[in-house]
Formats: sequence, C-alpha cells, structure tokens
Amino acid sequence: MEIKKEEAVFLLKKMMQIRQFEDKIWELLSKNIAQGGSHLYAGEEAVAVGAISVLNPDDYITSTHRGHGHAIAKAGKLPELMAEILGKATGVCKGKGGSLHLADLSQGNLGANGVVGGSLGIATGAGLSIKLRGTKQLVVCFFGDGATNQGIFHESLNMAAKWSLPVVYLCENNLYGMSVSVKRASAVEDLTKKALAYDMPSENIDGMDILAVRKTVRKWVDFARDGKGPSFIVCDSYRYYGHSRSDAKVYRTREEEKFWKGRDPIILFGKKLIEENILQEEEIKGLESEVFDEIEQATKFAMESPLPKPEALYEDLYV
Amino acid sequence: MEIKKEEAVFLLKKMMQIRQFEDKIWELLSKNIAQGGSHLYAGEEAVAVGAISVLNPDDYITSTHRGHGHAIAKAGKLPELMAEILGKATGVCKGKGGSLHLADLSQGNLGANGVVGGSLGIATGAGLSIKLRGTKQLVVCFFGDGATNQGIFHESLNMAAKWSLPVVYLCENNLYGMSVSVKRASAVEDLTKKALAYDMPSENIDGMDILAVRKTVRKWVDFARDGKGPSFIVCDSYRYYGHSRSDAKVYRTREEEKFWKGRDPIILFGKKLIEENILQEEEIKGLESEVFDEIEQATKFAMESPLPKPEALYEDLYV
Amino acid sequence: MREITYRQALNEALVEEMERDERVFLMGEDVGPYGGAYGVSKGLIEKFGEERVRDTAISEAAIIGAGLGAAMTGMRPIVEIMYIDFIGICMGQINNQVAKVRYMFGGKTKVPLVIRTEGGTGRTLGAHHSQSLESWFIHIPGIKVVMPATPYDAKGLLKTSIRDDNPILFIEHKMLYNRKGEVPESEYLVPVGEAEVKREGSGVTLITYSQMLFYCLEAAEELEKQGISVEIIDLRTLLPLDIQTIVESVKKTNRAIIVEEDCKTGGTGAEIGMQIMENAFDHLDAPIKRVAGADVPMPKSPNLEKLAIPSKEDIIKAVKEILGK
Amino acid sequence: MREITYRQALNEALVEEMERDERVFLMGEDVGPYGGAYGVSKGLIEKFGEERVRDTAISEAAIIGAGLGAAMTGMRPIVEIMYIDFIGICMGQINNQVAKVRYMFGGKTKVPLVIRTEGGTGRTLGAHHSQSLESWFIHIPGIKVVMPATPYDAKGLLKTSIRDDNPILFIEHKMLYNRKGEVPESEYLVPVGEAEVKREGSGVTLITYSQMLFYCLEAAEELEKQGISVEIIDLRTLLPLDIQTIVESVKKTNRAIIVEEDCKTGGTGAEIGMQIMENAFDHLDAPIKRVAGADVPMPKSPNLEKLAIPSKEDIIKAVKEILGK
Ligand SMILES: Cc1ncc(C[n+]2csc(CCOP(=O)(O)OP(=O)(O)O)c2C)c(N)n1
Ligand SMILES: Cc1ncc(C[n+]2csc(CCOP(=O)(O)OP(=O)(O)O)c2C)c(N)n1
Ligand SMILES: [Mg+2]
Ligand SMILES: [Mg+2]
Repeated sequence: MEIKKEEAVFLLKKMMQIRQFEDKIWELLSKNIAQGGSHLYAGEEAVAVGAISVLNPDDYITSTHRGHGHAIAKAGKLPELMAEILGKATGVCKGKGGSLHLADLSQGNLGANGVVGGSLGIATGAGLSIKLRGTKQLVVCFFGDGATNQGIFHESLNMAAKWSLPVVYLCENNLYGMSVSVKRASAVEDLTKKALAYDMPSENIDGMDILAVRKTVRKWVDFARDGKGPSFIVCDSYRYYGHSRSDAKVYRTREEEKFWKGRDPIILFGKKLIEENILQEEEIKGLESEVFDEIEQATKFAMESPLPKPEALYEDLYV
Repeated sequence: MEIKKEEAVFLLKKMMQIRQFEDKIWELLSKNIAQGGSHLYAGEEAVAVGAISVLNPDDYITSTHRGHGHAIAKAGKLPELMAEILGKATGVCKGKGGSLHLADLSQGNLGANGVVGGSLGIATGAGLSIKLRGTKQLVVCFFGDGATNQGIFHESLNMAAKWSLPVVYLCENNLYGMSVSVKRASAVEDLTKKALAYDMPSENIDGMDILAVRKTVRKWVDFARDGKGPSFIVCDSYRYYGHSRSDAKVYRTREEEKFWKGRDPIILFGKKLIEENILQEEEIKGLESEVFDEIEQATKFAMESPLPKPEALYEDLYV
Repeated sequence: MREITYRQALNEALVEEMERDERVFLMGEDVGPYGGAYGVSKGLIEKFGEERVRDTAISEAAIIGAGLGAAMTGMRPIVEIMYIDFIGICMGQINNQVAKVRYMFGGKTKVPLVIRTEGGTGRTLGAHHSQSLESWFIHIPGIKVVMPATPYDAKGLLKTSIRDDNPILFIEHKMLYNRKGEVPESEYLVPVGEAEVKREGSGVTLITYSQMLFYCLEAAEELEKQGISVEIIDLRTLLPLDIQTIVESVKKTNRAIIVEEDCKTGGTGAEIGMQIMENAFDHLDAPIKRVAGADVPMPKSPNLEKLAIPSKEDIIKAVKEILGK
Repeated sequence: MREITYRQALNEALVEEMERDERVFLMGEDVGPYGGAYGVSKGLIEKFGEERVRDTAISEAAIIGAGLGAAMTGMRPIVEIMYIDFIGICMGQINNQVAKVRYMFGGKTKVPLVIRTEGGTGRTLGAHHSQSLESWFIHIPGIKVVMPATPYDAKGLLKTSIRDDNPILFIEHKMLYNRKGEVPESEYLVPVGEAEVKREGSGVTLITYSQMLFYCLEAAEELEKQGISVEIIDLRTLLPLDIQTIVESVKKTNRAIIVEEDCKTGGTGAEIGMQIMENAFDHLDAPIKRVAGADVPMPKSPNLEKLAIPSKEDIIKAVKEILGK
C-alpha cells in the first residue's frame, strides 16, 4: 500500500469525523434537538473522503441533499457545520441553509442542494468558468444514482463532454433513490452506461474502499487537469440510515444492510492499515476518541450558539 | 421491390402532397398571406410518410414544431390543415393552434408542439395508457436531433425502457437544430448512442429512402406490438428550407444543400418505381398534377374560410 | 361523526376513486411500498397492484408529460410531485402542455389529470422544501388550483378533482397531514370552485386557505374574547376563484384582509385583493390588507421560519389596524 | 440625436460591456453565427470569438445552471432563453438555484448573472411563442425583473444589468426589436429599479411597461384631443417595483389604471394594484382598473390574438370609464 502514515491518519480521521458527526446528528434528531430533514452520509464516507482528498484546496465540489460528508471532507469546520444544521447564527450559512444547503464558498464547496440533480448545472458552469478563466482548477460533482434519471444530468454531461470541461461527475450509487431501487428506477443497472451517450469515459468502482476511490478519482482528476475533459465515475456504496428520519426501510432487507455493513469503509481501511503495519490498533482507538472529543465540542458549540437575530430574515438576499 | 402498385401510388402521392403543401405555405408566407412561424418539412417527406404508412389508423403519433408532414401523413385533411395554418375557423384546431400546433385527435395525431422535446412525455404517457388499457395500439414519437439534448428526452426514454412501453422514438436527424449542427450541439454525432443509456435497441437509417424507413419502422413497430418495448430510430434527412422564414442559412453551405437535394426522397422513389416498372413516368406526372389540384383546392378553402368569431376567444378552455 | 386525519381522508379518496373507476391510477416518486413521502398512498400498492400504483424514477418532467399523454388517451391519472418546491422542473410541461393542449387543439381533447403535490412551511426544511408557489398557477389559464385545509374538504375535493375532466393542481399542506377533523363514513363530494364561510362574523372578512385557515380561526377565537367579530372564508379552490362568496362577505363587513402563507409580492393575495377592489370598491371602509409571507427564500432557522410566515399575532394586529383599534 | 433600433441598442450594450469586462460572456441557443433568433447578438461571435459567444445545445436547464455555476466562480455570464415561453423548462433552476443560493448560503456568494429572454404577442405564433410570464418572477425573491420598452432604456438597462451583482431576468419584446428611438452615442446607464414618467398628465395615471407603453402613448394622444389628460409611467423594472414613483403620480391624478399584456388573473397588475391600494387608498377617487390580457393561451388566429391583448381602444375606454365619462 503506497500511503504515508500521515496521510493514512488524515483519511481515517476524516472518515471517522463524518461517521461520528452523522451518528450525533441522528441522536440530535431523535431527541428533537435537530429539527427538519437530515439525510445522513454514514456508510458512504470512503467516497467523499477518498475523492476530495486528491483535490487541491482551490478545486471546487458540488454536493447533494446528503451533503454532510462532502462538506466535512472539503475542509469544513465541524462546529460551524453542526451549528448550521441546528439553524444557528454561527453556522456556515448563518443558519439560513441548514442540512440541505451546507455550503462553504471559501473552501470551494459550491453547496449542497435540496433538489435532486440541482447541482449538476452549477458544477458544469464552474467547469466552464475554469476553462474561460484559464486556471488549473477542476470540479468534482457529487450526485446520487437517483439523480441520473433527472433531465439536467443528461443536459449537463452533454455540455461538459462537448466543451471538454474539467469536471469529474461522481455518482454515489447507494442502490436506492429514497425507496426506489436502481433496478426499479433505471433502465440500466450498470450506471456507467449512461456516459456512453456522451462518449464520456466512465468507470464503476467499489465505493467502500477508500484507496480504490482515491486511485480512480486521481486518474480522472489528472485527466481533467490535462485538459482532456470530463469523466463519469460510479462508486458503489450504501447508506446505513434510512433515507430520512421517518423512513421505515420497507424496501430493503436487513440481510442487505448486514452485508454492506460487513464492508464498512472505516473498519476496512483501519484493518488494512493495521495489517500493513502503518497504524496500530491503539492509535486507531486514539483517533476515535480524538474525533469523539471534536464532535462533542462541535455539538456543544452548536447547541450553545444563538439563533439568528430577527433582522437576519431580510439580510443576505440581494448584494 | 416488394410493393404493390396501389401502395406505391399512395406513398408517392403522400410525399408529393407534403412537398407541394410546404412549397405552397412558403409561397403564402412570402406573400404574407400566411403569418407567423412555419417550419417546413420539405425534404424529409420519406420519414413521416414511410413511418406512418406502416401504422394502423388507431395508432398514435406525436409530432413536432415541424409538423405539417406528420399531420398530412396521419390522414390529415389538406384543407383543414391549410386552414389551421392560416388561423381560420375551419382549421383542424379551429384556428387556435396554427402551424406549430396541428393536431387531430380523431386521427391519432396527439399534436405538434411549439416546444422542442415537448411531445416526448406525451408519447410516453400514451404508451403507458396503451399498456394499462391493454390494447394493441402503439405510438410513434417524432422529434428532431436537437431535441435529443433536452432533459425530457432522457427521462422519457428511461421511463419507456424501464416499463417496456410500446413507443417507437423516431429521431429526424436533419443535421441541425435551428443553426447549430449536431456536431456542435451533441457530444456524440452518432445519435443512436443515446439509446445505449437505456439499453434500448436503436438503428440509424437513410431517411431519404422511404422503403428503408418503412422496413425499419415496421420491424420496431412489430417489436413494440409484440410487447417487447420501445426502440430508437435515427433517420438521416435534410430540411430544404431554412429553419424559418428569416433564416439566412449562414451555418450551412450551398454544396451541402445540393448534395442532399440530389438525394431527394420523392425523385428517388419515383425513379425506383419507374425502373422496376411499377409506375410509368406519365403516371407520376399525373399524380403530381392531381396533387397540385388538391393543394390549390385546399388553399382556396383555407383562404376563403372565415376567421374565428370573437366569441371563440373564450371557448374550448375548460371542459 | 368520526374524526380522521387529513392524510387518511386523502387516502380514502384515492382508494374510493380507484375502486370506482379503473381508469384512475397513481404515479410518482415513492408512492408505492413507501406510501408517499407523507404517507398518503400507504396501502394502495397492496390493494391495487404495481400497474396502477407506479413508483417512478426521479423524473418530474416525464412524470407530468406521461400523465398528460395518458390523460389524453383514455386514462385518468393522478401524478404526484413530492414537494411543490420541485415543480419548477416540470413547469414547462404543466404550463405549455397540460394547461394548453385542449385550447390549442380547438377543444378536441380533454385532460382529466390530477397533479397532487404538497407545500408550505413548518418543518424547518429550508428553502427547497417549504415553498408556497400556488400563485404561479393561478396565472395559467387551462388548469384549476385546489388547496384544501380540512380533512373533510381534502377528501371531498380530491374525489371531485379526480372526476373532473380538466387538469387540476391539488396542493396539500405538510403541516396538515396529521390534523384530524370530522369526515362522514358515507360518500360525499365537495365541488371545485366554491369557497366556504368557515366562521361567520361582522367586523372584518379574513380570506384565506390551506394551513392559514387554522391560524385565522385561532385569531378569531381570541378576537371574539375582545369583542371583535371576524368572518372567515376558506377559498379551498384558488382557480377558478369564487369571488362571489368573497364579495358577499365584504359587502357585509366592509373590510377585507387576505391571509396567505406565500411570499407577499406577486402572491395570491394580490389577485384576490384586486378582484375585491374591482367588485366591491364602494363597500370598502378601509384599504384591503395582506398578511403574507416575507419576500425571502425560506430560511432554515426555526425562529426565522416562523417570522417568515404570518402568525396568529400578525393576524390579530392586522384586524385591529383595519378596524382602527 | 441619432435613432437606432431596440435590437441595435441591445447589441451595442452587449458589445460595450464585453469590451469593458472580459468576465462577461454570452451563451445560449443560436446566439453565435445565427446572431440570436431576433438578431440581437449579430456580429458578436466575429468580434469576441467562440469562447465568449457560445452556441449551446437545446438544453435550457443546463444553460441556466451553467450560467449560475460560472457566475458563482468569477464570471459574469449573460445567458439567453430564446422565448420566455420555454422558461418553464428551467424554472426549477431559476427559482431554486439562481434566486436562492445567495440567501441560503448566508450571503457568502453572489450571482452576477443576466438571463436575457423575449416575450409578448404580435406575430401570430400561437400559444408556445407569445407568452408574457413576468408575473411568475416577481414572486421569486432573490432575482430582479427588467423589461425595457424603448431603445434608450434597453441599452442603458442591459448595461446596468450586466454590472449588477444580482441575478436579473431581462425580458425583451418581440414587437419592439425593429422600433427606433433616440440613443446617445456616448455611454450612459439607466438604473435598475427606477420607473419613469414617460408622459405627464393630470386626469389619470396609466401604469405600464414593455410594448404596452406604446399603446398607452397612442391612447393618450387621442385622449388629449378629447381633452383628457393622461400621465404614463413606464415601470421598466418590475422587481424591485418603484412604488414611490407610482404613488406620487396617483396622489396627483387620484386614478390609476394598469395596462399589461399578460393574462389578467395572477398577473403583474394585481401586485401593482394592491401596492397602490396599500400605499394610496385614501387618494383613490375610483377603483383601480386593469386593462390586461385575456385569461386564455394565446390563440393563433390573428384576429383572436389581437382580441386577447389590450388595444388602444380598450385603454381609451378604461380611461373614460374611470373618469365617469
Ligand atoms: C427534484 C427532486 N425530486 C425529488 C426529491 C425528493 N428526494 C430527496 S432525496 C431523493 C432520493 C435521491 O436519490 P439519490 O439521487 O440516489 O441520492 P441518495 O438519497 O440515495 O443519496 C428524493 C426522491 C428531491 N429532493 N428533488
Ligand atoms: C425548448 C425549446 N427551445 C428552443 C426552441 C426554439 N427552437 C425551435 S425549433 C429549434 C431547433 C430544433 O431542432 P431539431 O430538434 O433538430 O428539429 P428541426 O428543427 O431540425 O426539425 C429551436 C432551437 C423551442 N421551440 N423549444
Ligand atoms: Mg441513491
Ligand atoms: Mg434538426
């Protein structure tokens, strides 16, 4: 395994941050401390962390309704993200966005999106902007399997391919769009076929294996940076929680859940690091408790933060 | 050539009707007798006539902004169609639709559409309706190359493929969407590739050869009627006139126009019929002048027809 | 009379109409085994099977387009757009196709299509899941817009909408699904296009619909204690607007306030207010008022979300202002 | 002063702003060699090249989305939707993304995006090429809506819109492209958000915009001959609405008529009328009137098309009615 200890620690810790962050949000939702919808990313950590870890800080990402993981991976600060989810004035969007709209423009995160497929056009336009400005940046555009059935997905891929824009379209295939399986929603189960309509190179990889994600994304990131245009990557993964709080998960079996949890990306990566003698069991435990403290602090910060002032209602609308 | 004389005459005459109809509309536009937009079908006759000639009367079609040809081929009556284009009360839509909205529900023509891609969903829904009602009908959905870049094209094909609906999606590839060539608009020049995203069978054929169109469409019509689902056919063709009256055609060369006019579907089919001794030169001339008379009569009817009464403004909105 | 929830009332309407007419079917995202995002179609797929209760891909434009094609060819589809917030994606299909085909084609087709959707604020879901976009649709001739507030009206109006030969946008409210109300066991219908006086009064007319009805009713209770009598009209249908019922009331009270949850500017209150002005100007003793949502995207924070829509207090304040108290 | 057409005026604005700021670029269907469906961008691709004048596929949603993404990352795109009739296809992108990102993200981004489009009736193009949909957009907080009538305003407002850091829907009118008017050679700007009194008068205020301005001016000429004095306000920007200019005029004339080309119900006149009522009720000597389009999809027939929108005669009639003459 060609990975330095420092990097391994970084990756593992990021994944742990996401996992524990999501578990905490779940807890806050259950206690009604967090209100509204939150679509949790637990189980899919290897995708966001793997993909974003090969980017430069000034590269862009666009995110989804299931965006906590992307935001954390893209240098998002846990306290401000947590505060945003609770709708607090200290949140990264001043409490106006919430879970579905985490964005941090200063970190190149062009935003989560409450609309499935809603970021596809934005990512494509950011790619066009890079091309016109002549920088060496690029965009990773995250979206779910369900989003590949939205018209704008197709319009965007066509535009990016035709104009050879530096965008990596990264599909997080977690088998379901809400309750409807890929099998029931899409005419093709192998989603890479959707790129054939645009002569766009595509690849399907194991989204539970962070090193596989990194390797593949790096390949297509280099491709884009070399001016060779966009690509389409499908990462197979699984969301551990239901689609949202009220989801009884009638559409999937407990066996299936067990199968995927048996391939947990954090455990898998941790095991590998131990096997290859890069990290020791204790170090991993240490990381976990470090992250635990970070999450506790973030939660404390978020919970103690004030709600926005009433005047904020009319602020930030127009420049 | 396996075609009976009666049938050959029918096909040839239909194509002539469309050609002369369109030439007449062009004349009426130039004289400002016809107002507004009319996108003329001249040059593409083999596609509409070939495809529709293999359908049953109770099969459906959906049409486009370039819809005169489809309407005529689908048993449309020339006088009522001409009257509609002139906005007359005797028109097939009582003068409310016009050139862009020719429809004749009683003949299974679910309508032309001023919106590119606007009929794709309707065709798909008609296919679903057939499936639910359990009849043996089917739908041929016409649209242009440009429409394949619209989101709803993709959503519709996915839906039809997933549900195995009896719809033949027929793309009239006349090389341009208004002024933008397929090459400049679409990431793939071979439009059949767009069906790969839906595992939908597809075929690219010569749309200037009416027999080729008939043969291929019949194959996929049978396929749909057998319950095997949708298909995607790309017919290469060419529009003789500009996109609309004001089009200076700066985006294409006179050589290209000459090349395609050298493959005129009516002349080609006529020649073949003479070669194979199915029709004589004189018979063809005779047909042409028969059609000439029909068009003159239709024009007279249309021009002499009254405009709708003012009360008509508020009629036909709600049931 | 028995009390059931708005959700159950809608569910009963779907079941009864699907049993009554086999041309009726339901199609949308997660309407099958999941039972719809807010549970309205629970149990339907078990009862009517996969052919008549169809889970679709996330393809709003094709859902509407396909609904239209089916409606034009002999079926009576009910299609669901999960949140009205997403309806922009299929606005082209609704505006240009669904609403216009009949007129454009000289009356030679009809479109018995119900588009069920859900709107409004109250769950701190932020700007993409909290909109009230009904006013776009009252500007689209060719469709009707129905927005029931009570379980009784929800059931009666959904049944009537399904039987209507015109396309209908049927907008439910996310905060009403759990609300209970009296609903008879036996069959009944509520006509589309008729408002109802939900509370009689003499001092001022509150014109409202959907969730805001309950805010108005609460405000009226409180005002009554203070000796102020309020009449409340629940529009139930926004297009066509039952201006007659409104005008009759305004002629009696001489004062009108429109209470609406949507953003004020360009909202439904503007049209209602203008129609009152056009039809009852001489009866007005004070300018018509609007108590409406703030002109901002819906913020996530629970306190800002509350501020962004009318409150009971806002209504009470407006009533007192219009009465000069 | 020299006279040029509305088309030329717009073209000059594009050229000047693209020369001034290299972040400005144009993207849309047939904007390149074809020069735009109505010829506004003729010559631009020759001047600025294919990178800055981009012909797109027929993909309205992606056009808007990509414009937004570029605007958020340092560019100043002008995107074109060929007819406003097609804007429903990208309504989701405009409403949920373009208009909302800044607010949702706590003010941490800005969207210097101009969406140019074209609307209105007059060419007997039927229901899919003749709509006036501006009222949908005044109901979308976060964007601005600009609708110039004269060549002077077209140029000055387009330049200002391009320099604005907010998203702007800029709606041209198909019947105005060939209309000439005075436009200075030297540079000038017209501020977004300011209405203008285009004709002073005393008896009644006509509030209008876009093509209807000229109908109002003609009606006023004729009314003057009959001794009736009419004041005409050209709104120029619909959102934000310059209610102050309107109210000042109404306080003077005590009568207001809104003349609008869009369908009456839920149209812009409703909002304008309500704001007048809210701000100048005590100054009104008569109910505010709307002279507006018919509530139908636009019929093809030339006679019905004319009937479906206000005529000079309709305006004259309304003025006389409001004056009790
Ligand atoms: C346009 C649109 N339609 C429907 C929804 C409701 N919705 C939210 S998430 C979701 C499923 C999305 O599936 P997928 O893209 O696979 O992402 P996942 O949730 O699996 O991560 C749906 C239907 C939405 N937010 N936007
Ligand atoms: C949604 C939409 N966008 C743009 C237009 C304007 N327009 C009318 S026809 C056309 C070109 C269509 O090209 P294609 O689909 O290839 O059909 P063709 O005209 O070549 O037959 C365009 C851009 C439209 N009518 N609808
Ligand atoms: Mg998914
Ligand atoms: Mg074409």
